[in-house]
Amino acid sequence: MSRRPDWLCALALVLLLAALVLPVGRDEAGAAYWSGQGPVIIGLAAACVLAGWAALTRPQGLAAGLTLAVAVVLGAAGPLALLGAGLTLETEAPGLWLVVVALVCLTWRALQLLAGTAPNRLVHDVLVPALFGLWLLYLWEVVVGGFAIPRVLLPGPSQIGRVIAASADVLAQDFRQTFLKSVLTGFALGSGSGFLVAILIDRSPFLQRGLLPLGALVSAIPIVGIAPIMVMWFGFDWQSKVAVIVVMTFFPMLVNALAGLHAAGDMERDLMRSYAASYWQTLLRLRLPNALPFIFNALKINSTLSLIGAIVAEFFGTPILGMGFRISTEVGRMNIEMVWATIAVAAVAGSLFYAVLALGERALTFWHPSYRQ
Amino acid sequence: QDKLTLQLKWVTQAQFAGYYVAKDKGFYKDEKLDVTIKPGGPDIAPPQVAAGGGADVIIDWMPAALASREKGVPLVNIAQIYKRSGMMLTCRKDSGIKTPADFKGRTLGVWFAGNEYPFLSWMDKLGLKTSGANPDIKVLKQGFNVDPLLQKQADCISTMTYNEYWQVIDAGIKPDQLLVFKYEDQGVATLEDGFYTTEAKLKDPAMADRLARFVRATAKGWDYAVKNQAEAVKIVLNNDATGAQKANHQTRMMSEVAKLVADQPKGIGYLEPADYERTVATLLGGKSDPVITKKPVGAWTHQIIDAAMKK
Amino acid sequence: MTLLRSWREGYALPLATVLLVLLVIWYAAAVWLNAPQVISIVFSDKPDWTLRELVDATWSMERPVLPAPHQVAIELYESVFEQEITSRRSLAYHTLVTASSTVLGFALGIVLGVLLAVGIVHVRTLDRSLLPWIIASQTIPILAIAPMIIVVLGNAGFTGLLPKAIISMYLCFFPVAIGMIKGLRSPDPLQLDLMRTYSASPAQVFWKLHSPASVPFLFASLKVAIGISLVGAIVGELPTGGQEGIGARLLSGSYYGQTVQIWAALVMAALLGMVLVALVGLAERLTLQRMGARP
Amino acid sequence: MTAPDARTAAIDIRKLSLTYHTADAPVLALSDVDLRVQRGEFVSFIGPSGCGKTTLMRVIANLVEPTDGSITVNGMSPEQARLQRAYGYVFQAPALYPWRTVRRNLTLPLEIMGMAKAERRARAEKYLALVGLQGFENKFPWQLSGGMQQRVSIARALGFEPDLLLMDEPFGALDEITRDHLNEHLLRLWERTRVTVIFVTHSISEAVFLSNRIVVMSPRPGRILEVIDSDLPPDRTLDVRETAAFLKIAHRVRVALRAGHSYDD
Amino acid sequence: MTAPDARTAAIDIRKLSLTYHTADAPVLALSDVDLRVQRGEFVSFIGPSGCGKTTLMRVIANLVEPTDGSITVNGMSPEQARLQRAYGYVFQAPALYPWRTVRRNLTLPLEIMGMAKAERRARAEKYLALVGLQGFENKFPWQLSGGMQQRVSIARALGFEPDLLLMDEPFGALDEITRDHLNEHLLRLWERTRVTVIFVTHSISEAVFLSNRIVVMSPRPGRILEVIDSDLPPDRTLDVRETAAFLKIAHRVRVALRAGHSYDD
Ligand SMILES: Nc1ncnc2c1ncn2[C@@H]1O[C@H](COP(=O)(O)OP(=O)(O)OP(=O)(O)O)[C@@H](O)[C@H]1O
Ligand SMILES: Nc1ncnc2c1ncn2[C@@H]1O[C@H](COP(=O)(O)OP(=O)(O)OP(=O)(O)O)[C@@H](O)[C@H]1O
Ligand SMILES: Cc1ncc(C[n+]2csc(CCO)c2C)c(N)n1
Ligand SMILES: [Mg+2]
Ligand SMILES: [Mg+2]
Repeated sequence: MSRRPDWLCALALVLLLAALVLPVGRDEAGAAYWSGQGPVIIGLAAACVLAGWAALTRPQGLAAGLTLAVAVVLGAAGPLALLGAGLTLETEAPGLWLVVVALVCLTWRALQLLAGTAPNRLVHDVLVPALFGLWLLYLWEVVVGGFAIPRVLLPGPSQIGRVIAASADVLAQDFRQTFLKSVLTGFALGSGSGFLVAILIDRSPFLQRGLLPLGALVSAIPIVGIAPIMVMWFGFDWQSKVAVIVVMTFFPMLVNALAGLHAAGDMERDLMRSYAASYWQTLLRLRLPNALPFIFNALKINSTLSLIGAIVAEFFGTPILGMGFRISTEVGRMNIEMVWATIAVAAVAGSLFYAVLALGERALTFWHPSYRQ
Repeated sequence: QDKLTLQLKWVTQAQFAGYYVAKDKGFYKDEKLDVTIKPGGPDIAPPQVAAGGGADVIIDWMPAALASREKGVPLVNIAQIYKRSGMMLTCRKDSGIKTPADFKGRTLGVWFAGNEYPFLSWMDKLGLKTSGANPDIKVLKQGFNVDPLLQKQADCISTMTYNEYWQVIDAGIKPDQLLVFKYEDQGVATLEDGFYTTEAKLKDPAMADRLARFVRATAKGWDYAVKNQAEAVKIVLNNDATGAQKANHQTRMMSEVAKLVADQPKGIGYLEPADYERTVATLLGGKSDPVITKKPVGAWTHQIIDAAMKK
Repeated sequence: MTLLRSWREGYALPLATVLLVLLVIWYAAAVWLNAPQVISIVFSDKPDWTLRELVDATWSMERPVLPAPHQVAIELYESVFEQEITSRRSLAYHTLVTASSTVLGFALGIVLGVLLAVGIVHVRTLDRSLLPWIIASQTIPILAIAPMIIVVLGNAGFTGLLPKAIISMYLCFFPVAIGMIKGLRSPDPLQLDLMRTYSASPAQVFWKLHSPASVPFLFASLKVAIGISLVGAIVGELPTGGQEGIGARLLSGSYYGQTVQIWAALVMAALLGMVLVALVGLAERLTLQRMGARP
Repeated sequence: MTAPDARTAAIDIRKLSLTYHTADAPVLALSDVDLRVQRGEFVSFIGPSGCGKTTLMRVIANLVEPTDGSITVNGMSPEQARLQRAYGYVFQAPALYPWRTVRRNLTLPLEIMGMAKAERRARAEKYLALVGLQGFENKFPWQLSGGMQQRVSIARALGFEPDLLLMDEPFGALDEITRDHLNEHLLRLWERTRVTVIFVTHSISEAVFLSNRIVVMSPRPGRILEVIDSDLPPDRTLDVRETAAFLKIAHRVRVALRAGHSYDD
Repeated sequence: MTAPDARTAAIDIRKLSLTYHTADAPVLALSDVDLRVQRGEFVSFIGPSGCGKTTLMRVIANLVEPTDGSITVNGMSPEQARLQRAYGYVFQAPALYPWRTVRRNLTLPLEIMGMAKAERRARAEKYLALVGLQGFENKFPWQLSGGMQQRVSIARALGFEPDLLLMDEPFGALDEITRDHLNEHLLRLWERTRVTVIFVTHSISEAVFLSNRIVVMSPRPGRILEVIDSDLPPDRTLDVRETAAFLKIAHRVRVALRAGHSYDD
């Protein structure tokens, strides 16, 4: 373990110290300083001490990473307190922005330490991305607040969070309409029919050669064009959304499933042939298992496509609920927080959907080389 | 020349003929203005553009502007272009609807994105619930066109006197197969196309001067458009970037729009405080789902129009 | 003889057959879907219509629910060949507008995707912390925030091509980044060890090993990305329905109930997509050929 | 099935030729091959890379059709033989299915043939023991070393007890010691069961050690250059490789091989 | 560089051990290895699969750090030796870059070392001729047979004329005839240049044929079981393999190997 100082932490320390003597905003009385901001100065001092400690001793490992993360949290309270203090910030607050830059440095080092620890699913797959995500939200909040960006252009995460809490019932209603009714049904129908057709035309190279280029053509059609037509054909309610999703998800599944069915190696097939196995035996015992990674690939693509499809289709006509409806109407009502709240719900739902599929994939295709160490 | 940006509420069409005419005929230039007209679209919210500084003046409907004002965008009406409302509900006769009382249990198409406020207060006035567990009427978020009526997915849809109504007619339905309820006649009319700008801009004397010249030239533009409708339509078509507008439709729109602009003895753009009060009363009338919760203060000014009239 | 075989084993015959079947279904569907309106509106004062008249009427409506194929073909022909290419009424003009923002967005997406991939492959912290959020970013319905992007960028003075290109970029950087990450990680340990035995510098390892190894993966994702980029450009044209591009045509067609125009724009979008994918495929073939790929 | 006294030959190949039709020029892989293998024989094929050994195996297994000439397997056409599941084929690579455990890989052909579950399990036990892999039943293929995988593949082919065993370089990927070990095992097994074995190898000493007869093939187009008989004692062990008799046969094979080899592979 | 008279040894390994730390249990790959190789020697390593031969090579090449013990290469630490580009490494597989032509694969190390273009081309000509691949300069790797690819890889390692050549089963993937052919070539080359060669093989006869000294290793954890000297005539040809002297050494190697082998790979 070398004892050269850690320049990144040293830089953070210097920035923090410099910030302590610079103004952090302006009120009627003139420039304000950290010293006048009450107890948050203690957090900043603690962050300084920890940054100095890290700069000098170059600590390694999980504990050090967590300690630096704590330093960041302690320091981060300062800028947040300023946002609510009624000061003019923007360019009047170099002390505020220096602290933010210093915290960026410290966060980076903390993430580096955590990411570099011994393999650990909890730390690497959950803790590090979660910290990073929280950090992005924090920066968003500070920048939006600090630069006084109009709420109707971009609200901060805290405002969005408040709206999520206050409108939970409306969001839940929209979620039920869009996700549970449209997305899940459309996803199941589109992926399912794509898979069935793949099995059906698997034995006909003729149909495959006819249908696959057509698939390329259809996937080149932007869904936004299909949505108004489907609304016209299938009405306003969730049925037309399902139709849009089916059109969008059918071909990715067809193409992937066909590729997967043909992915078995020559030798693996010859083995089945040498056993004089029937078509269905070969399908069930060789080709379907072999196609699973491809099928999951399509399912993952389809999960994001179907969410997008449902929301877009709702732009073109819907009963007065649903996530797409909410987004498009609340923009008109200047209720931008509600728009972002709905987007947040969509993103969380989409990520969870994706994660569930990824876990399923891991469980069913555990044998695939990409999952082996 | 002073630069000025105008954000429209919708795509280029005869609804906005006056502005295009003023630009093309050089009325703005005469006032030493270099005006940029930004077309809108279904998902462009003009107040958002104004809040972000993307436009100096926007065209919007008063309900939406007042709602935005409550949401923290300090919009002020500086001129009211349309005297009357062109909104109506168009129903098929074969649906059996004869009076607004028959709406109960029906499916009605409504535009959202800020256009739904007058409808909601109308339904409130009729005592019909539009949301909640057991709504009295089924509301559809009406899309971009009149298909729901043609395909009988809705019993009535929202139309403008100058636009969608004629699309229904073009689709082959005869006027006598239709029944229209004009918002004007139902006493729920609210003010439509007007100029709005932000309080900050109004405080700047240079900008206020620019706006006054703009309003003056615009009035001239509308006056010219109403008097030379064929030429105005041609100008609109020339400015349509999509190339999708049809001359016959725009001609009809021009003549309908002319009726909405007409009849302003104090000059085009003069906001009658009484009209404003009526709009506010209608909006505040909504009990279940109020559009605005309290009487707005400072939401309009005659400062600009007065300056414009002076010269 | 070979011609016969290529006809039998190639794509021409199957594709033609499938297309023919599709065409028949399409015509039938046009009758099926349009008949109710024809009966209730066109024939409302002509109750003694015959089937023949009904079919004719459903295939020639001005505002059909589903236009017949020949109507779309005629509309395409008229709007492409019977207009000046610079005219706003020319579909070719709008296609060019969309194509240019697609290409710009595609280029931006490549740059962003490649930069992210290089960062993620070389910086472990980025790999652990950023990658999950890149996946999450794609679950945000871009279509929902497209209008806001257009407005915000418009306020910052960017109008026209750039805002649309940014939306394209947001959609298409993802496949590029994912493919590139795969590609940059594709060299096997042996190929890396070889570089180590030469004590090559990190830059040399990158330029002589990682980047050439990633090229096939990059092209595979580019073919996906260009299609997505087109969708992005069209989505970017929707909120400002009053301006140019295929998206604007779709929207105005939809707004004025001109179904035929919508379908023509749709077909045009699909054709544009195919041409763009084919161009990327061509670039792929040429590049990989120069890099010694098997034919 | 003890002695090569059966009336029909296990394999009878006459004037067999095979041309692969590829995009550019057709490839003549086998030309005018004549060969007769008695039941219970152990015949090795040796020849330079690309000379058509695998192709010949695949013709026997009815995985590819000859262009010309005739062939019978156990007196039937290769297709009939395949449909009767008359042979077990060990490919050059293990060709195990990664999603099946060792046991379920082994019972795959038995499942396809419709054998009852209890019997399948018993068979699996028996043949896993034979190749020394007891205790690995529930492992997945990728959890085994290359040599162990190859042994699973051999056990799978033996498991349904075919009359005819086709083995294409089964030990190619193994180190010399493991290979020696398996060579001895295979020889013992063959002595016990006297199935017919067709064996492809690149190793001269392996061929000499295992076989009754060694077929030396020429480079493309594959022809039979020479068939060399071997009469080493049946109960030979690996030490036989240092005897003069062994070396003499090995030398004959080497000379025959070199005669046909062109050196520029 | 003609005779092994240099003051420092080419390689000096003392009490070297290496443990791989894996997710589950640590793997002791090398244990207490002691070895000294003089400049100009040809030393072969032989041992069962997984015994640590490759690991030892990689330690010498500074591709992995030993856990314990010391090692010098040409009197320096392996890292210094690597940074001075003191050795050429031929991996078990050809490890050619598929997007580079034969010539550009050959000049890759020269490019990295910053050699001028004209000189690089000259070197490439020379070493391609040495391995008999003139005329293939502009082919891509997949257009060559396995043996030709391996020869390119050998030419690449020779091309920058290192003092020390590390070769890890370079002929493992070739058929016996081609292998013999390349064995003879390598021997001639070594006689001419007298570079130090460290050579890993699974083939006893290859080891005996090529080397001065044969190091026999035990199964994991890799230890040196025996070091066997070979004193076959320097101008030997392949026929030497049938002489008694050869067979005696080969037998000694085989016995040593078998002693350490546990049979369950
Ligand atoms: N499917 C095919 N299409 C075209 N040519 C083929 C095909 N399979 C094999 N060949 C060619 O036929 C010849 C014989 O191939 P085969 O695989 O039988 O050789 P082999 O003797 O088994 O070689 P090896 O020892 O390398 O396994 C080779 O030249 C090969 O290139
Ligand atoms: N990166 C690694 N991580 C963990 N264990 C390893 C690693 N590399 C090698 N080993 C283990 O170290 C031991 C020695 O491996 P090594 O590759 O040196 O064997 P080898 O003698 O070269 O074998 P072969 O003849 O099969 O090439 C083996 O048991 C192997 O499983
Ligand atoms: C989502 C949405 N759909 C349709 C309209 C149509 N519309 C209602 S009023 C009006 C005239 C604008 O002043 C137009 C075109 C809209 N605004 N928003
Ligand atoms: Mg073969
Ligand atoms: Mg090795």
